[in-house]
Amino acid sequence: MRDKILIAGNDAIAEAGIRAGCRSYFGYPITPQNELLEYMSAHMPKAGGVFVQAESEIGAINMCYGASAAGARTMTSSSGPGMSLKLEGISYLAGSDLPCVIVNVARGGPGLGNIAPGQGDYFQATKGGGHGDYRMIVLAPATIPEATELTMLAFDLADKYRTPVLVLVDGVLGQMMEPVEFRDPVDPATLPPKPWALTGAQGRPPNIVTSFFLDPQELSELNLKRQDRYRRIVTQEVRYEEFETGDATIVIAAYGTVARIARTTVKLARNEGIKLGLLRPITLWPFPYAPLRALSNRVKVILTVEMSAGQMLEDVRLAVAERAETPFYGEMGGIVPTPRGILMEVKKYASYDAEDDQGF
Amino acid sequence: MRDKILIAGNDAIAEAGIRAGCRSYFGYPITPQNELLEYMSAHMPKAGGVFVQAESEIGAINMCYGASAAGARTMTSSSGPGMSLKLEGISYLAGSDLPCVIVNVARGGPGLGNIAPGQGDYFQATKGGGHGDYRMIVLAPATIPEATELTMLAFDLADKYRTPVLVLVDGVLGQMMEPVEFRDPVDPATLPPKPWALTGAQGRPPNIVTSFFLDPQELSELNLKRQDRYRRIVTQEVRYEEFETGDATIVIAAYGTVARIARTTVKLARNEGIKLGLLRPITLWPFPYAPLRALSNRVKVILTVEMSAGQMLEDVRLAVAERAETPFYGEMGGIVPTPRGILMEVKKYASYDAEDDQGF
Amino acid sequence: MPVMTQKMTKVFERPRSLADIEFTYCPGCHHGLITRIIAQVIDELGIQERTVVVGPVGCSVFVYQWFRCDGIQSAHGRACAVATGIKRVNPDLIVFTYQGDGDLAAIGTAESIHAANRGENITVIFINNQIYGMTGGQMAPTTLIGQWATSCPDGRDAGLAGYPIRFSEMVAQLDAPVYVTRQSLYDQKRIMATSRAIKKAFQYQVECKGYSLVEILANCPTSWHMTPTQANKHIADVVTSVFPLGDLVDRG
Amino acid sequence: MPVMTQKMTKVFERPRSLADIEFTYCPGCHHGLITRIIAQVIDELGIQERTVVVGPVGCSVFVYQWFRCDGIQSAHGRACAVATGIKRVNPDLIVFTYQGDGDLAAIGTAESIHAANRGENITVIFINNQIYGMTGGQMAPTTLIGQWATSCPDGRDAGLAGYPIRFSEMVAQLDAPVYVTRQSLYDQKRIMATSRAIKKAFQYQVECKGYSLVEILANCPTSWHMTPTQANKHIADVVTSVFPLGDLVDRG
Amino acid sequence: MEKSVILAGFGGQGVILAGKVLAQAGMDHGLEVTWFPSYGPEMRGGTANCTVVLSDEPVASPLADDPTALIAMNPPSLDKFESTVARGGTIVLNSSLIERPVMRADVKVVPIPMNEMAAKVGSDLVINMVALGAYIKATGITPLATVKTAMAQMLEKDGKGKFVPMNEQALEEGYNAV
Amino acid sequence: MEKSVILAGFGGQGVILAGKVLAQAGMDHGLEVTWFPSYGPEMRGGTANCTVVLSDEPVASPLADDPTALIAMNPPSLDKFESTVARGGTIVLNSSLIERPVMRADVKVVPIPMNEMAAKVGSDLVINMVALGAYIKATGITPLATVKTAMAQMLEKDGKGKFVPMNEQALEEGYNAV
Amino acid sequence: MPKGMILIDKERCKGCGLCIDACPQHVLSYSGEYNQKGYNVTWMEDPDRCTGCAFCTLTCPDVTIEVYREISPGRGGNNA
Amino acid sequence: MPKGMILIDKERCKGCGLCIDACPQHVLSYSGEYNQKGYNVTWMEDPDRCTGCAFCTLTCPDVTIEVYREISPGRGGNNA
Ligand SMILES: Cc1ncc(C[n+]2csc(CCOP(=O)(O)OP(=O)(O)O)c2C)c(N)n1
Ligand SMILES: Cc1ncc(C[n+]2csc(CCOP(=O)(O)OP(=O)(O)O)c2C)c(N)n1
Ligand code: SF4
Ligand code: SF4
Ligand code: SF4
Ligand code: SF4
Ligand code: SF4
Ligand code: SF4
Ligand SMILES: [Mg+2]
Ligand SMILES: [Mg+2]
Repeated sequence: MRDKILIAGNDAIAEAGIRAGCRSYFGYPITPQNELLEYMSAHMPKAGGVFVQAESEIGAINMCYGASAAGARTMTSSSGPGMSLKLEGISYLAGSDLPCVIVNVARGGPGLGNIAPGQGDYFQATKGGGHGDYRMIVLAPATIPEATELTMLAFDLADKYRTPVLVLVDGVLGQMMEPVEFRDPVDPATLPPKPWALTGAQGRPPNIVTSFFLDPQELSELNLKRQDRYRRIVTQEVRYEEFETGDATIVIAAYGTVARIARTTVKLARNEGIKLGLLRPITLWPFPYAPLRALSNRVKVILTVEMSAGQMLEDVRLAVAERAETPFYGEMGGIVPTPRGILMEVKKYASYDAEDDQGF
Repeated sequence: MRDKILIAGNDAIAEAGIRAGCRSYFGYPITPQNELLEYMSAHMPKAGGVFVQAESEIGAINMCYGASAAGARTMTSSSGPGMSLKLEGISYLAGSDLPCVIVNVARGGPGLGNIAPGQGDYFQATKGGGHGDYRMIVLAPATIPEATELTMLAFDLADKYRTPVLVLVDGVLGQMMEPVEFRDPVDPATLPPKPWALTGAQGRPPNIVTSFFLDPQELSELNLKRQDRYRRIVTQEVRYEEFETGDATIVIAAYGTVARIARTTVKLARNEGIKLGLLRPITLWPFPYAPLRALSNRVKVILTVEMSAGQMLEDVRLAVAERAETPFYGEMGGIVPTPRGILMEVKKYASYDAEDDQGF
Repeated sequence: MPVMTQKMTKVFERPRSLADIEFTYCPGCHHGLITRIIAQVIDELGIQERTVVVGPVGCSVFVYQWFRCDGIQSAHGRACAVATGIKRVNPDLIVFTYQGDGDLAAIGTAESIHAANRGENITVIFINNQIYGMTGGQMAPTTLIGQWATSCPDGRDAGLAGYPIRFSEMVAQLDAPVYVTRQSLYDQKRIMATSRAIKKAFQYQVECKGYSLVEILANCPTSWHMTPTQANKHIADVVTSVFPLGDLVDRG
Repeated sequence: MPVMTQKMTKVFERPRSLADIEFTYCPGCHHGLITRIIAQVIDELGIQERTVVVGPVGCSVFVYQWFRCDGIQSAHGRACAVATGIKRVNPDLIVFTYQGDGDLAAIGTAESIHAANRGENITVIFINNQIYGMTGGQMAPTTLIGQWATSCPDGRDAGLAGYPIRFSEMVAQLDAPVYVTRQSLYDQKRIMATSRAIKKAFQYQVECKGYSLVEILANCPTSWHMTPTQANKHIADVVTSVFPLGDLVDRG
Repeated sequence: MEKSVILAGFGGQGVILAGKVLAQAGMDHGLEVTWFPSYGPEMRGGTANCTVVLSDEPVASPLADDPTALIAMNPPSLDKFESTVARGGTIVLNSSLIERPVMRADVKVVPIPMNEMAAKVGSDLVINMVALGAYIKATGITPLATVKTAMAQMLEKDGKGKFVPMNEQALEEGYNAV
Repeated sequence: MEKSVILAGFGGQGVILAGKVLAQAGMDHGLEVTWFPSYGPEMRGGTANCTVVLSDEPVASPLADDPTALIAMNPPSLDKFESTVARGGTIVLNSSLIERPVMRADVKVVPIPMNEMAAKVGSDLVINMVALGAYIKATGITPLATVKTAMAQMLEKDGKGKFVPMNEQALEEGYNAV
Repeated sequence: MPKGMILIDKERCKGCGLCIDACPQHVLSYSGEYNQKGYNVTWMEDPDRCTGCAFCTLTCPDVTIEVYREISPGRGGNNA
Repeated sequence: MPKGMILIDKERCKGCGLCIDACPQHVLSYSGEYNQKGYNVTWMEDPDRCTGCAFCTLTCPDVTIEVYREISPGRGGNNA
């Protein structure tokens, strides 16, 4: 079981779901996520689980809503247009305090866009694309081994906080193969019970799952409780990685595929004597404001790099609060930045940095 | 025609749409927006226009997509759950550079929530709830006369920038009646032509409306062009109102219904000697960062008040960049803050303010 | 009121599965009656402790409160998808949806049709009152030609808004459904027939036979601007001529 | 190649309405053939300058490029809603959608059914190849029982995934459609019949008669793992027995 | 000066219309006004209410947490809103249906046997105008004539012109009862 | 040391599998590897490609803007990728189909008549292994034995064990042709 | 001596009148009495004619009616 | 002397073989020649038998075939 195997991201995430004790998957095809659904169609039945190819992403997310309400670990996946269609359902999951793991293998947008990798769904993921006040935990792996770890974690967090959790990757991570050692599978029978689940009102009063509260006072109280829960998540679940930030004068902020590429940029830059570091948010929500804030007190430039027009950038700027420069380098439409391309961008600020250093 | 009439917000917005030369409306019932749709069902045919009650919000937004592509001024409206369902379509409109006016009469969320007024869809509206890199102009009136003005403006901006424009009100503004003097109607025949529209390839090469560009380079270029357009909007279209900010030491940031209530708070506060002001964003995107930034250099506290858990708050903090305190007061679930309720919140910081003043 | 004599025995009381809460429905609304019938069927089949009610958005949005069963509220139109999720992960549960015509036959068309086509082993109770009751009486896809509604103030015009959709007939075209029927409640006989139909639908589910759909021609006195008495007559005289009563499929 | 003699005349050339661009389809794919037929009908009816093609998502996502007509790409499944929007604001245009079975009969179920039920004066060309071609061969709602697909690797199991949906039969239950037909392309005779059916559907639109749907049983050699020749035989022998050919409604 | 009134009663008692008439009259009288209804499925419960605010400067909130007046047309309305009325405010109540006394000592109470008075005018349907007449007299907020005009205008717009005289009479009855 | 290779050809030429075999072999050889395919409807166009990166430290990008090698199995592949190959890199090309010369002077060119050699082994279907054999010889990236094992393992997993010998022979042919 | 009898929960009755229509014996009518919610509730205008057939309760949308019937040895249970 | 003749756009032909099946005269077959895209394109193996019936082109999904026919005074136009 602990063998290293070469596996594609989509397959690995699906396998990680099954190993996390998930026994129900509901999905709809969309590139570049298809293999995840296909893996589930082959392996879920073998694991004694449920696979349903829904009539649409709306069908799928609402099947998840039902399965989750019935107490099952459940999962769905999609990309761009399909993610948008799931948002009403996600808002319902959040509003009914239901756990669910959702995977977005992101592509180029807006509209139909294309099927190449993208990070233009950051806002949608982190600022509650759906209606109303809710948040989702958003996990953003940068490698396939990490994607398997975070997918398994996603199920635990979802159950713990009774909230939907999004695993956000892009077409690169979904499609590429990389060696992975899987963790041992979890036996669903050993998972903590869910006393709130719909299992039949036998020997207990009926359980109700709803997000509907006509009375403003009642809805307000539930929302406030949920916000408390969110605050707990913010305190306890921030995850990030710093790389070579110790003596850095410039730091790149990047997540997912871009972060793994930027790691190489850091090495290239250091070979050239540029003190470059990398801060990689692993949880996009809750966002690692504190470490970025700390960095912003001692570095001159925090360069955000995204495959988007600049979305995480807003969170970086919220953390930095103008204590450091916060330039942006972005690619869109499915163009994946290269280590050297990022380095060129870094150098624009490195000169500035060198200049400044002379002053001291 | 210039008579003052007592009219409900939903009716007034519908009427303003027709007066703006809009001759096609596609919608689906949802409280507290129903009267807008009903008004259209009665008055659009009389104006020689098209009214279709769609099978769903998804149907409606995609009918708008078609109508807009065919060159028509077009409109839809919804609330909460229905808005979430429209997001794929909105992303398509943005990705295909199509004008469209969308009205969100916002209610309590998340999930089914309730039908009472809310402002929990700010993120969805301003941070592109749908997938991919796009923005929408978001107009947030605080009174019904202003709602009619801004609705008419929305059509002009939508056509000018070829972008969807959202008019964001809440259940209070949708349901209440207030006296309105309408502007004269626009004759649709006098509107500028749309050479890109689908009118039949007669005497010209075919026009194509699409957001699909398989080649990353091509999609990237289109996205960059769109971002340029967005920058133009940011430069030219920011709208806001300041009230009693001249000598203020505390300023409330609030929009829509909350802003009209906060106006009274300002008066109450000033009666008690508290130098309170109000900054009211009228465009939520583009957001009035600059005036807030300017204020943040001279006031101590900018208190954001919303009917949400704190969404516009992030934009306020981006503008303020820790130059002033940025506390938050929010109500959720349909509870509408009162002038005195806000005043109580203000006073928490007013004492601080008075103390500080002594120091100078 | 007469005093009860010792010789009398109670022949009708509130079904046990019905919670002791007042309905939020308007006077005379058939939603309440249907709820009572379902509760009674649940009692009769002894399935209260394993039944899950999947509610819609519509006047019956609170349906999960009326039963002493587990319940869930679903997004407008998506009840059949929600029911699918529940039933698939726990086939021992008896799962039924309760949906209005706007919910099931407009926004929920895809979910309703495909749950039927997959032959999910669930029971769908479809309340066709030819109107959007909850949102204030707008046109539904089932609204009759010429019928007034707040979003067709001149009456439904087939040229502009099409025809009343016969959803059950469409579902009857599919291979999977085991029972599809249309019932009504306008008199005692129809009420009894509806009771039997609902019982059969649940019975089939208990026996794992598959998908069933019970459409019920219901009233909405409020939006129709009729008294409940007039509304019953309207159903008998007019509505049933557009939506014929009877079984469309019975493969039990 | 023989040299042309003066006595010969060109009897078939590329339809004028067909743009001079190569199709992106796989070898032998019926999508190309259907496109050619439509272009020819547009030529014959002389409507090229007022036709708008509404494309889907699917292998035919680029359909708007193939015609020398205005065109629009629509969100997956929503072509009928998009067509409604266009046609309603400009009834002089001839508007047709071109949709796969995933697009029209799965995700687009609600939009497809309700455009039909409203009787929109549009033409719907429905390419039923029993598979999701574009995304790599997943099961469609039309996939046959036992048929292999990447998301039913053991073949479609009716117990788990239901039955191949006969969408045209459902649409035929509605009152508004004027023409609903199912055609195929597996031999010369069927190709000609399909051409006539498409022409009739457009003709009815030109005459403002209302909604028409032409379902075409098409191949997907790639996802079926067959040669185009085998695929044609499969359609003739197997597919038509599940999806019977012929007119279902003709109220023209 | 800002005055706010909540009109509350059973669904059929016409409080929504009475509120509109008051708002229209206020507007005609040169005041700033807003009108805000209870809306949505609450109404299924059989009760309805609306809030009218009249002021000489722009109205802040069309809702009223502490209205300066309450028109309570049935018992549940009094139960629900009695405690919200501002000190020194006014409660006009329908003594035909409300038997219990008002608990508050700091408000002015105006009991009117609205059903009886409406019946006297000729129809249960005009109790809303009886109530409105009483209210404007009790608070002096707008002249009776303005309200009459506003009422007539509204009924005529709805094609119910023939009911104007009866409603006028009801307004007068209410007005004179205070 | 990071080596990247783009394998490109017609849909049926097996470049996707060849890339996977190479990645598996690299992994078995103790290297860090990634494999990344062209995906989606591009493939309808009749061409396919994938990128394999082999390195002794974690791989940054699985895409290669300037691959250290290109395996071009047909003319369009050479046209598309020739210019991207890094200076000093290697182009293994299928001289059976590619008639034009490589324009670049700064790369090593390894022309292999892949179709003919595959035909010699017994099937067009093994030209991918011919190409792979030539590539590993030309670049020395992994031993032939490791590649053979990886190939065998993959075919067996797919239930195509009976084709292993033929593919082995093809690998050898390619290897020996350089 | 009536064969049947019913009990109406007045506070739950919404005065819809459907039970009045349903009663084959014309036992029921509006009482003219209004409950707390303002509904004119029904009552047994002619209780002696009640057969305990339960038609009224089977029609009542608000499940407000309990029905009692004389024990007749020949017929068990009920048809409700 | 053949009655008909066709011209195949070789670079557009995808070698699907459907025209081969469609030709009632068995005129067509694979040429063994590969085009730039790698497809084995069809050709008129037996051109003399071509009647110009156009079955091939009416079947071709890639619209690669032009058809010519002898002018026969009795029959105008085409059935395409
Ligand atoms: C996505 C979404 N769209 C619209 C609504 C508003 N809505 C609530 S119920 C309803 C229709 C109710 O009609 P029906 O299903 O026929 O039920 P009825 O009230 O007639 O019993 C609508 C449109 C909603 N809650 N969610
Ligand atoms: C909302 C959304 N969901 C999913 C997809 C992915 N997708 C593209 S085409 C397609 C199905 C194509 O199948 P079909 O409609 O049968 O057309 P075909 O390719 O077979 O011609 C899917 C699921 C998408 N683009 N958008
Ligand atoms: S509005 Fe109609 S459907 Fe809704 S509760 Fe009232 S009568 Fe029943
Ligand atoms: S995948 Fe199938 S439907 Fe798509 S182009 Fe290829 S053969 Fe045609
Ligand atoms: S039980 Fe029968 S007879 Fe008695 S009141 Fe009811 S319906 Fe009438
Ligand atoms: S049917 Fe029920 S609610 Fe209606 S009047 Fe009779 S007892 Fe009252
Ligand atoms: S025209 Fe007819 S005879 Fe000639 S090649 Fe084509 S199909 Fe064969
Ligand atoms: S049908 Fe067309 S594409 Fe297919 S082989 Fe014949 S000429 Fe080529
Ligand atoms: Mg209804
Ligand atoms: Mg298909």
